[in-house]
Amino acid sequence: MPINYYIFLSLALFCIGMVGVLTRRNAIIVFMCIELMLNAVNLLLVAFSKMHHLKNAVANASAGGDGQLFVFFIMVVAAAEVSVGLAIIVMLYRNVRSVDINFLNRLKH
Amino acid sequence: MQNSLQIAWLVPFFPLLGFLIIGLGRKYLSKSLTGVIGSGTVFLSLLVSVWIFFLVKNENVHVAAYFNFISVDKLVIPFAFQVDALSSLFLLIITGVGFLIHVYSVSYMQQEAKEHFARYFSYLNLFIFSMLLLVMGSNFVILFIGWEGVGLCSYLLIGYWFKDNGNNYAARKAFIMNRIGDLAFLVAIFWIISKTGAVNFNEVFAVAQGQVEGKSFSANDITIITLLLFFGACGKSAQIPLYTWLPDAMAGPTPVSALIHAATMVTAGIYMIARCNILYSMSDVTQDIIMIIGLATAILAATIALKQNDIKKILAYSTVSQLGYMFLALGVGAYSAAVFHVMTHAFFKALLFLGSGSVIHAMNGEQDIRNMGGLSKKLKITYFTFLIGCLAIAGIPPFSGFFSKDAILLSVFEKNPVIYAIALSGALLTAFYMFRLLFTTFYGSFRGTEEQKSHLHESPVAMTIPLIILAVLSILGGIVGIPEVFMHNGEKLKVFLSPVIAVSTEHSVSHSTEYLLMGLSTGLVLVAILFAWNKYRNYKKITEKGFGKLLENKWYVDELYDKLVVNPILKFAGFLNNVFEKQVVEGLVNGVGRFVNYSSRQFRLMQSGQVGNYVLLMVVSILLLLVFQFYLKK
Amino acid sequence: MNALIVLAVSGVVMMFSGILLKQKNVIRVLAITLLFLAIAANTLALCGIQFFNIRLNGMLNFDRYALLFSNVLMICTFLLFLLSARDMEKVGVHYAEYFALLFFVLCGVVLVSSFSSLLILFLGIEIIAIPLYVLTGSDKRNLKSNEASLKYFLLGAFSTGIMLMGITLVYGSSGTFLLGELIPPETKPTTLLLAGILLLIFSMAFKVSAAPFHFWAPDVYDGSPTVFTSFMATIVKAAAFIAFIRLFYHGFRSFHESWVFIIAIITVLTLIIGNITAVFQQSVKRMLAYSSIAQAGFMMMVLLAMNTTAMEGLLLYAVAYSLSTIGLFAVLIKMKDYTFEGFNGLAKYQPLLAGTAVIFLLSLAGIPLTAGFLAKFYMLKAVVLTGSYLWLVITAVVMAAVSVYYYFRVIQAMYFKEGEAQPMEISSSFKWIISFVAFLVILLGIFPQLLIRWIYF
Amino acid sequence: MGVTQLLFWFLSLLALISALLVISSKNPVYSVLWLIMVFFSISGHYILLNAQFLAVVNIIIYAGAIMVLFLYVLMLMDLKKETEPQKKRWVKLAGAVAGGSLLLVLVAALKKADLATSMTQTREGDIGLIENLGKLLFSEYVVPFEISSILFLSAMIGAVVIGKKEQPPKSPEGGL
Amino acid sequence: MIALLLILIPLLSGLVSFFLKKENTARAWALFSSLFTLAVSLLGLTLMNNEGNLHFKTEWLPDLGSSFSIGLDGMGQLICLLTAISFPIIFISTWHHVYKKAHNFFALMLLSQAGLMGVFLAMDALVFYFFWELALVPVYFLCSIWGGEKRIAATFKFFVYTFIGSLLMLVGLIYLQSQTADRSFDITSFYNLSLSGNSQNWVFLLLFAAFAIKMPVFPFHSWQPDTYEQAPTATTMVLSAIMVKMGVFAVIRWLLPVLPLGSYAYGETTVSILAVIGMVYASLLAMRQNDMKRLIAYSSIAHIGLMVIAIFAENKTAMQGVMIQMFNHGIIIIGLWIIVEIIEQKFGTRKLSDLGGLAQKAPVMALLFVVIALANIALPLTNAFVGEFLMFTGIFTSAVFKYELFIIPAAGLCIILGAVYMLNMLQKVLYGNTNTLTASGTDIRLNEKLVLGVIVILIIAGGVYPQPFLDLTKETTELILKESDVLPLLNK
Repeated sequence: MPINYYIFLSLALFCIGMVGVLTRRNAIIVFMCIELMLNAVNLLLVAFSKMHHLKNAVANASAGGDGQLFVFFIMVVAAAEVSVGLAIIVMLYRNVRSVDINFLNRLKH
Repeated sequence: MQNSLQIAWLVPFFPLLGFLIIGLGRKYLSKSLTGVIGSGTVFLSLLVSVWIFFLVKNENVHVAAYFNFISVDKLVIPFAFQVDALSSLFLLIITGVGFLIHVYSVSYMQQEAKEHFARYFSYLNLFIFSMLLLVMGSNFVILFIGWEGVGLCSYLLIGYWFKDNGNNYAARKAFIMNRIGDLAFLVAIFWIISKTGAVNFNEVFAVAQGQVEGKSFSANDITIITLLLFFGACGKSAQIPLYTWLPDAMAGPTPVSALIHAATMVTAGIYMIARCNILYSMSDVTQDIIMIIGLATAILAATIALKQNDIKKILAYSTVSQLGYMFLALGVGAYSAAVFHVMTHAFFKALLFLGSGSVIHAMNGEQDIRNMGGLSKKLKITYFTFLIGCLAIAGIPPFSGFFSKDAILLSVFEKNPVIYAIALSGALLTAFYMFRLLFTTFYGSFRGTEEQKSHLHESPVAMTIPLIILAVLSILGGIVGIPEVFMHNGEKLKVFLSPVIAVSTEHSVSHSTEYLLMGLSTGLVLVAILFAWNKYRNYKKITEKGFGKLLENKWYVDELYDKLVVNPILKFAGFLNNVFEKQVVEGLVNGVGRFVNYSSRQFRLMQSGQVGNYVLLMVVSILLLLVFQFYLKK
Repeated sequence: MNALIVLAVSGVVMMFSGILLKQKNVIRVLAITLLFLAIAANTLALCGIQFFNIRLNGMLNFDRYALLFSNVLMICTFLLFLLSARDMEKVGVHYAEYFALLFFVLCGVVLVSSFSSLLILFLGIEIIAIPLYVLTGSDKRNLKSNEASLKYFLLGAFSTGIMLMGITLVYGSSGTFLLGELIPPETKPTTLLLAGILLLIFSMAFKVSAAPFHFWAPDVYDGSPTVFTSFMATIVKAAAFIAFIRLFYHGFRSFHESWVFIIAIITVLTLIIGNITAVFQQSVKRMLAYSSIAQAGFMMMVLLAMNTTAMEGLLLYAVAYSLSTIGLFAVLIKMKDYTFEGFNGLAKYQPLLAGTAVIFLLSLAGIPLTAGFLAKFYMLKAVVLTGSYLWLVITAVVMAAVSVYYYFRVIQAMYFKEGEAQPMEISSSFKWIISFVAFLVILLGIFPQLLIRWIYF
Repeated sequence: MGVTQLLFWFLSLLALISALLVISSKNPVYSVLWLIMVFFSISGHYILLNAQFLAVVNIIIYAGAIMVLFLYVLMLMDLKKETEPQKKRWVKLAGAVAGGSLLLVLVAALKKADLATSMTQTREGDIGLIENLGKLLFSEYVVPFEISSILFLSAMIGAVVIGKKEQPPKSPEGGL
Repeated sequence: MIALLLILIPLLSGLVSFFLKKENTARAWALFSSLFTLAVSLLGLTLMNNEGNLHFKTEWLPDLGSSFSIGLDGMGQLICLLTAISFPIIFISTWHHVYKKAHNFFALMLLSQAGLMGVFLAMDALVFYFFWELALVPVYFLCSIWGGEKRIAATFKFFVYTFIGSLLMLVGLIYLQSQTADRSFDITSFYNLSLSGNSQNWVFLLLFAAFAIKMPVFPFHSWQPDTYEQAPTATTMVLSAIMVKMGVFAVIRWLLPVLPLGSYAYGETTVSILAVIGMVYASLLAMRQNDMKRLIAYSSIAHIGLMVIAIFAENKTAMQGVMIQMFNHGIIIIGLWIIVEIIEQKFGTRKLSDLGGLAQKAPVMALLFVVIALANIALPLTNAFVGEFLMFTGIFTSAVFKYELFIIPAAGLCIILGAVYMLNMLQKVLYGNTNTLTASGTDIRLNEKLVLGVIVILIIAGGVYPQPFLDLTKETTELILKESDVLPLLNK
C-alpha cells in the first residue's frame, strides 16, 4: 500500500477534526474533534512505523516499533487529558450551566 | 636691551586699574575720590602717551608682544601692542580728549547718586581701556577685542539712565547695529586667516605686498576682505546703511556723546582703514565704494541735520556727516588727510558737544533749541567756545577745521571735480546748519519757561576749563597740517604718518588752483553763514511741511528699516514659534506616541475573548505561514 | 536524573501530606524543604555526582546545560515559593495538592530541559500542561478562573494535536524519535520533514506564547490565580523555551536556513504585537501578561542566531526575566487593586516594595546595571553576529523603547502620582527575600559570568 | 485490486464519512456514536497494518473507556441539540474554508514528497505484535513508561482538585 | 586611580546619601563629596598627572569582549573638570532651596554625576553605554519627582526619546564590535576598525541618532525646552551644562574616529546643514520666548549647533575650539541658570513680561548677570569668544565642507540674533522701572555671590588666557584627527 494514501487519509481526518474544532461551539464536541485529530495522527504513525519496518527490518528486527509505542503513549496521554478536560468542562457546567465555549468571554482585550 | 616701548602696556593699564578700583569700590568711594581716580588714571596714561609719542617721533617703532593669547595649530595670536606713528597719534587724541571729558564729567554728573556716579566713571575708564586696546593692538584680533569692547561700553553708557526704556532701546539698537558690522569684520578676519594663516598686521601686509613666498592674496580676496572690513567700519563709524544708531545714541549723557560718539569710538573705523591702507590701496573697487558711501552719508546726514531741533541730534548728524567726509578722504586715498580730520574733528566736535552739554546743564535738561535763544548773554564762555567750534567745523580759516577739510577737498578734487562739487555743497550745508544751531540757541529772545530763565547760569569751572582748552585746540589744531602752499615743510602730520601711510608725492594740482579752491570754499561758506544769520537771527516757530517734513523725519529711514528687516524677522520667528514648532516638530514626536496608542487599541480587538476566534486565527496564520514557506519563499 | 526522581517522589509526598497534615504552615515548610532537596540533588548532579544509574537509551541527556537550566528554574521556583507560597492558601482548599501539581510540573520542566527524544518532549510538555490546566482553574468559584482553564485546555489540546502531527511527519521522514538522528548527515530537507518542522514550530510557538499563537496567554495569565500566573509566566515559559530551543538546536540545526525565516517572522510579530498591545492595558496583571509575550519575542532570537552567545544569553535571559517577573508578581499579589491606579503613591507607604519593584521594572525594560539589560544585550549581540536580520534587531530595540512606556507607567504611579495604595500586611521575611531577589537582579546585571561560567568547566 | 486494497478503500471511506458526520450532526450523542465509528474503522486500518496490539488498545481505551466517558458526561448534562447555540454562518464557513485549504496546502506540498514511491507494509511484519512491542516497551521504553505514571498521577490529582466541591463559597469575582 | 575615584566618590556617597535622613546633613554631605571629587580631578590635572593614575583597566565581561577600562585624556580631563566644578557650584547656589525628601534628591544628583563621569571616562564601548544610560535614569527621577506641574509627561517624553536613541546606538556598537579584529569593545580596537564606506554610513546613522537626540540637533530638540522648563533648576543645570555635552563628547570620541567615512559622508553635508538650520531656528525661537528657561534652552540649542558643525570641520582649530567651548558653555549656562533660579525664588516667576528694573534693586546680581549674558553672546575677553572664534576659524578654513558658503553666513547670523535675544532678556529683567512685583526685590545672598563670582572669574580667565586649556586638549585633538582623517581612505 503506498504510504501516500495513508498520509492523505490521516491528513484528511486531521483537517476534518480541525474543521470541527473551528465550527462547533459545544466544548465537548470540540474536545471530541481534537481526539479525532489525535487518532488521525495515530494512524499515520502506525503507517510510518510499518513503512520503516519494511525498510529496515533486515538491519534491525524491531525497526519501526518505536512508532507504534509512541501511539501507545499518545493514547495514555489522551486518556489523562480527557479525564482532566472533562473535569474542567463539568466544573464549568456546574458554575454556568453551559458548555458553550463562547459563553464565557469576560477575559478579553 | 629690550625696547623701552615695551612698557606701552602702561597706557591701557591705568584706565583698566581705574575701572577695577571704581567698579569694585563704588559703594565705598566718595564722589570726589571717584572723580580723581577716574580722571587721574586717564591723565597718567596721557602722560605715558605723550612720552611714547616723542619716542615714536624719533623713528622708534616697536611691536611689544606680551604673551600668546591663542596659539592653535599653526595659528598664533600674540597679545601684542603696535606702537607707531598712527597709534601714538590716536593715543594722544584718546587720552587727551578723554582726560578733558573726564574732568568735565566730574561736575556734569554731580547730581548723580554715589553708586551711579561711580558706575559712570568705571564705564568711562573701561571705554578708554578698550579704545586704547583697539588702537594699540598689533593684530586684527586684539583690534577686534577693543572694537567690541568700545561697542559694549557705548551700550552701557547709552543705557546709563536705564530706568527710561527709551534709552535701553537706543542702547540695544546701537549694540546690535554694531554687531552687524562686527560680523563682517569677523568674517574678514577669518578670510585673512584662511589665506595667510596669520593675523598680525605686519605679516598680513607683507603677504599682501607679496613679500612672503607661498602665500598671496588674489585680487578678489583683497576686494572682499577690504569690503568686509569697511562694512564693519560702517557699523562702528555710523555710515550708510548702519548710521541710524548714532543719533539715537544721544540718549546717553552728553559727555559720553562727546567722547564716544564724536571724538573717539566712531573714528575707530577710520583708524582701522587707515591702518590697513596697504590693503585698501590695492583695491580700486573698494575705494570707489567707500568714496561713494562716504559722500552719500555726508550729504544725507547734512540734509537731515538741517531740520533737527534737538541740539544734540543736530550735532550727532553733523558727526555722521563729518565721518562721511573722512571716509570720502579714505576713498580717494588721502589717508593722512582723513586722520588729520579725525584729529581736528575730535577737538571741535568734543568742544561743541561739551558746549551743548553746558547749555543743557544751564537749561536743566532742556535739549530743544526752539525753547532756547538769547543765551549768549548768560553763558559767555560757552557761547564763545561754541562759536569757535562752529567756525572750526564750518571751515573758516585759520581754524583747524579749515585745514583738515581743505586737505580732504583738495585730494577729492584731484580725484574727480564732480565729487568735489558735491562734497563742497555738503560743506556749505554743514556751515548752514551749524550756524542755524548757533543763532537759534544764543541769539534772539529767550523762548524757554520762566523757571528755566531764572535758572540760567554759566557752568562751573570744571566744565568751562575743558571747553576753553578744547577751543584753543580747535583753533591751533590745524597747524600740524598746514599745507605746503602756506609754509615750507608743512603738512607735518603727513610726514609724521609716512612710515605707516605711504605718501603719494606728486601734486597734480598747481598752487594757483589750490588757492582758488580755498578761496572758493571759504567764500561760499561765508555766504552760507550769512544766509543762516538773517534766517535764524531771531527764530520764530514754523511747522515744517513737504520736503522739510521729510527731512525733519530723517527721510523715514528708521521706519523703512522696521518695515523691511525688523518686522519680517519678528513675524517669521513668531510663525516658527507658534506654528512650526508646535505643529510640525512637536507634532511629529507626539504623533508617533498617538500612533502607538491607536494601534494598541486596534490590536486589543484581536483578543476577542472567544476561543473559536483564537483557533480560527491560529489556523489561518498556520495556513499563511505554510503557504509562505512552500510557495512564496524562493 | 537526581532531580527528576526527587521531584516525582516529593510530588507524591505532597499528595499524601494533603491527607495527613492539616496545618498549612507545615505543608508549606515541607514543600519548601523538598524543593530545596531537589535543588541540592540537582546541584550534586551538576557537580557530577549521580545517585541513580539508569539506562536512558538516549532518550534523556542530562548535559551541563540541561542540568544548569533546570537548576536555575528550580531555584526560581524556590524563590517563588518563599515569596508567594503563603498566598496560595487564598486560592482554594487543596493547598497540598497545589504543591504536588507544581512538583509534577517541575518534573516536566526537568524533562523538557534534558530530553533528547521527541517522545520525552511530548510527555514532558504534557506533564507540564495537564497540571497547569488544573492550577489555572483551581479558583473554582471564580468564573474568570474557570474560563481561563477551559480556554487553556482546549487550545492546549489543539496545539498538542498539531505538535503530534509534526512529530509524526518528522518521524515519517527520519524513522526515529532521537534528536541526534532526526536528520541524517548530508541530506536535503524533504518536504515531509519540512512540513513536520513547521508544525513543530507552530506548536512550540504556542507553548512559548509567541505571536500569532499567543492568544491564549493574556486570557489565561489574567484569569488564573496570580500565584500560578507568576509561575506559568516565568518558569513554565522558560521551560517551554528550553524545549523549543533544545529541539531545534540538537534536532534541526543543520537545516537552519530553511526554516529560520519563519522564526524571524514569528519573532517580529511577537515583538510588535506583545509590546504594542501592552501599551493600552489598564490592569497591571494583564499588562504583565502582554509583556511576557513581548519578552518571548526577545528569547525567540536564540532560534534565529543558534550560536553559543545565544545559548548563554538564553540562560541569562531566562533567569533575568523570571526573577524580575516573579518579584513583580509578588508585589502585585500584595496589592488590593490590580489596575495602574491601584499603585498610585505606593512609594509613600511601602518604599521598599516600590524600590524593589522599580528594579524589577528597570530590568524588564532593559536598563543597564540590571540583568535584563545584559540579557537583551546578549540576544541582540547573538543576532548581530549572524550578520543578517538587522531590520529585526532595529525593530526589537524600537519595541524595547515602546516597552519602557508601559513599564514606566507603574513607576510613575508608584512615585509621581498621589494615591492611597495601601497593600496588605507585609512580613519582614518577605521584605528580606524580595530585597534579595532585587539584589540578585542587580548582581547578575554587573557580573553575568557568575551564572554563565557554570555552562563550562 | 486485491482484498487489501478493497478493505483499505472501504475503511478509509467509512472513516472519512463518519468523521464528517461527527462534526456535522446536530445531536452530540450522534456525534459520539459516529466518532466511535471512526475509531472502529481506524482500528480496522491497524489490523490491516498488522498492528494488532494497537488495534485492540484502540478499541478498549478509545471506543471503550474514553467515549463512554464522553457519553456519560453528555448524559449527565443531557444536552439537547437545541441547547447548543449555532455559530454564525460566516464563522462556520470561514472555519470550513480554513481547514479545507490547510488540507489542500499540506496535500499539495506532500504530494510531490520524495517517498511517493515508498510503500507501507500490510498484512505482515510482526513488529505490531503484542510480544515484540512488550519487549520494546519494557526494555528501551521503560523510562518514558515510568514517566507516564507521573502524568497519570498529576491527572488524577487534577481531576480531584477540579472535581471536588469547594466548601467555603466565594464571590465569583474574587481578585485572585 | 584618579579615574576610578572620579566615578566611585559620587557613586558611593550618592548611595550613602539615600540613608541620610536629615535634610541639612544630606545637603552638606553632597557638597562635601562633590568638593572632594573636584579636588581629585584637580589633582589629576596637576600633581598626579601620569598614565598610572589616569588610566584604570580590569577584567569585566571577558566573554563579551568588554573590559572595565576607564581613562582620562586631555579632553576627558577638561570635561571631567567641568563636571567636577559644576556640582559644587550647583549645590552651593541652590543651598537655600528646600526639597521634600532632600536626601533622595542629593543622592540622585550624585548618582547622575557618577554616571556622567563614567561616560566621559569610558575607554570601552560597553562601559560607555552603561554609563550613558545610568546618567539618564537618576535624571529621570529627579525631574519627575521634583519638577514643575507638567513634569511627568515632559520628562517621560525626554526619557523615551533619548532611550530610543541610545538603543539604536547600542545596536551600532554591537555591530562595530562584531567587526573588530579581536572581537573587543576596547576603544583602540574600535579605532583600528576599517569598515566599508557603505556599512560605515548606516552605522553612523545608528550612532548619531543617539547623539543627535542628546545634544540635541534640530529637529530632534523638541524634548529639550519642555524638560528644561519642567525640571528643577538644579537638574536643569546638570542637563544643560553637562548632559548635553555628552552628545558632543561622544561624537568626538566615538563617532568621528571610528567611522571617518560615515562622518565624511553625512557630517559635512546633512548633519552640518541640519545643525546650521537648527542654529538659526533656535535663535529665532529664542527671540520669541517669554519664559527665561525656554529662552536659555533655545540659545543652548543654537550654541550646540555651532559645536556640531565645528566638529565635522575636522581640523585642529575647530576641534580645539569645540573642546574648550564645551567647558566654557557649561560654565556660562550654569551661571545663567543660577540667575534664573535666583529670580524665580525671589519673585516666583520666570516671565520676562513680569520682571523689570532689577538693576536698581540688585546691582550686584545685575552686574554678574550682564557679564554672564555677554559671555553667552561671545563678547571678546570672555571665554566663549575664544571658543567660538576658534570654531568659526576652523569651519572657515576647513578643507572638507561642501556648503560652507551657506553655513558661514547662517551661523554668523546667529551671532547677531544671539545679541538680540540676550540683550532683550537683560533689558526686560534688569532695566526699565520696577513694577509692583519687583519693587520688593533685594540683592543676592552671599552663597550666590560666591558661586556667580567664581563663574565670572572663570569666564574672564578663560577669555583672557585660554592657552592652558588649549594645551590640555592638544594631544587628544591630534589623535582624533589622525584617526578620522579620510583623505587616505578616499584615495584608496
